[in-house]
Amino acid sequence: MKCNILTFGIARDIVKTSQLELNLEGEQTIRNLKEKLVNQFPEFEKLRHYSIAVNAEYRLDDFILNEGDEIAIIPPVSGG
Amino acid sequence: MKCNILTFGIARDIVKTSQLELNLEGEQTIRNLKEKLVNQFPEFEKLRHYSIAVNAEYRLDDFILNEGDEIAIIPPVSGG
Amino acid sequence: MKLPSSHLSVVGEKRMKNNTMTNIQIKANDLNLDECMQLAANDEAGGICFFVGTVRNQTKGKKVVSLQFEAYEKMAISEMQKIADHLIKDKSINRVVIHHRVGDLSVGEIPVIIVVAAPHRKAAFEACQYAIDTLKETVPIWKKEIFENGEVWVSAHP
Amino acid sequence: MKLPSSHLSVVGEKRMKNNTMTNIQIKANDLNLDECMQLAANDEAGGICFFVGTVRNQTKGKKVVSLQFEAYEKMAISEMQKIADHLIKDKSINRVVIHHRVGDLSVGEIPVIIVVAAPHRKAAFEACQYAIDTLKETVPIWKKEIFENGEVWVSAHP
Repeated sequence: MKCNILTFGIARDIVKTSQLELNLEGEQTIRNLKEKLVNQFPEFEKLRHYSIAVNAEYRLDDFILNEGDEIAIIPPVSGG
Repeated sequence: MKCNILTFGIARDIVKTSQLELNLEGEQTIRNLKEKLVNQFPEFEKLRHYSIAVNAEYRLDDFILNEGDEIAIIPPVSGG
Repeated sequence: MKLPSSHLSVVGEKRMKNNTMTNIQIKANDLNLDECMQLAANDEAGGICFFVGTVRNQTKGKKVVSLQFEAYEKMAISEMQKIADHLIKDKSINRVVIHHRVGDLSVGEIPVIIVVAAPHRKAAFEACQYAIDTLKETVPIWKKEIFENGEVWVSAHP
Repeated sequence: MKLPSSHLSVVGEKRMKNNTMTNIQIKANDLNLDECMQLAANDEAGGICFFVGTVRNQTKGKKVVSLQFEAYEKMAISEMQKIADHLIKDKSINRVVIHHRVGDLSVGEIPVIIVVAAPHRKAAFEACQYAIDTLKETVPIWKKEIFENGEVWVSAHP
């Protein structure tokens, strides 16, 4: 499954693109995705935290990703 | 001592003038003034409460009035 | 009943302390949000809290036609100034603006605007709430509610 | 560094729920106090509380030149709508307006306006404070502080 992942703020600076492409094989959870991200971009481990949103909703690590989902990396927010 | 007393809100409705004249003899406190007011206008006893301001400051019952003071009857306030 | 004008003569005049940290006004015409914002804004502020009172259309189920506000102007200014000074002195607040209307107000009109600016928002919220709570207890301003079939001085009786 | 425009295309567009009790917007141009007031005002309101964020001139003693705000627009709108809906549902609140800026802001400019209208003021204050506290925790908007000699994504690192 090919994933397009939106990136914002410092996450975009880390991956150096606003739309990251990742290839994931078999059934994938957010936990798997985060492992892949950290392997490829160790800088993510230095963040205070980060979340994954699927179709514009925060989702927990056990959430299963589906083909066509809009996935986004959400680094610590700082609006207001 | 002749006192001019400013009245506002319901106090003005009770005394039917915005500047009440009262004659007070000898040393006078706010307590004396309030007694005179209630004698002359028993309606004041029906109010939730009322205060006397002297020269635009709230003063307690023992406060001694002086010639030339600006005295005001302050019924329950309801600004805002 | 007409309001007496004898001791309301300075309504509408602008009062300001020498310092520019507070701005206290009683006005006979519309209050202005943007004017209050400009008086409160400053480069050290991170959070600005406004309280804006508006005239409600009913009180305990009775339809309100309008409200009449009157002030013991000199003392009202001085009591509002005390509130502002207390906040400036005791809390981490850098601006306090209090503007109060007098005269006849219809439903939806604005009797009061209070603005508190602070480096951090928590202090601004607390101070703004303190200001309106205290204003309603101490500032010599009175309102009469005009109903379709009568009128009453608010809070006068138990 | 330039912000990518790919997923910021709907900035400035107005979003409104079918009901008129909430109004949530992300805007690329100046936020407007009077517009927010008009969206919040209603005849049942007795107290309206505003939170207005402003860009401070310093952070921990370092002089701030400007702030750059960006949003994951679709999700930011949906998270702000959740805040507003929660308030409308759970509390005695009759209007919630949340407008947030994106783009480059200078010192003194306004990143956010939150307005809560309620029949009684205590609920308005509490709800407004809840809204800004929650916005800062959940809404996917990010700001970068631009200093004279560097820049930093706020809150990104421990």
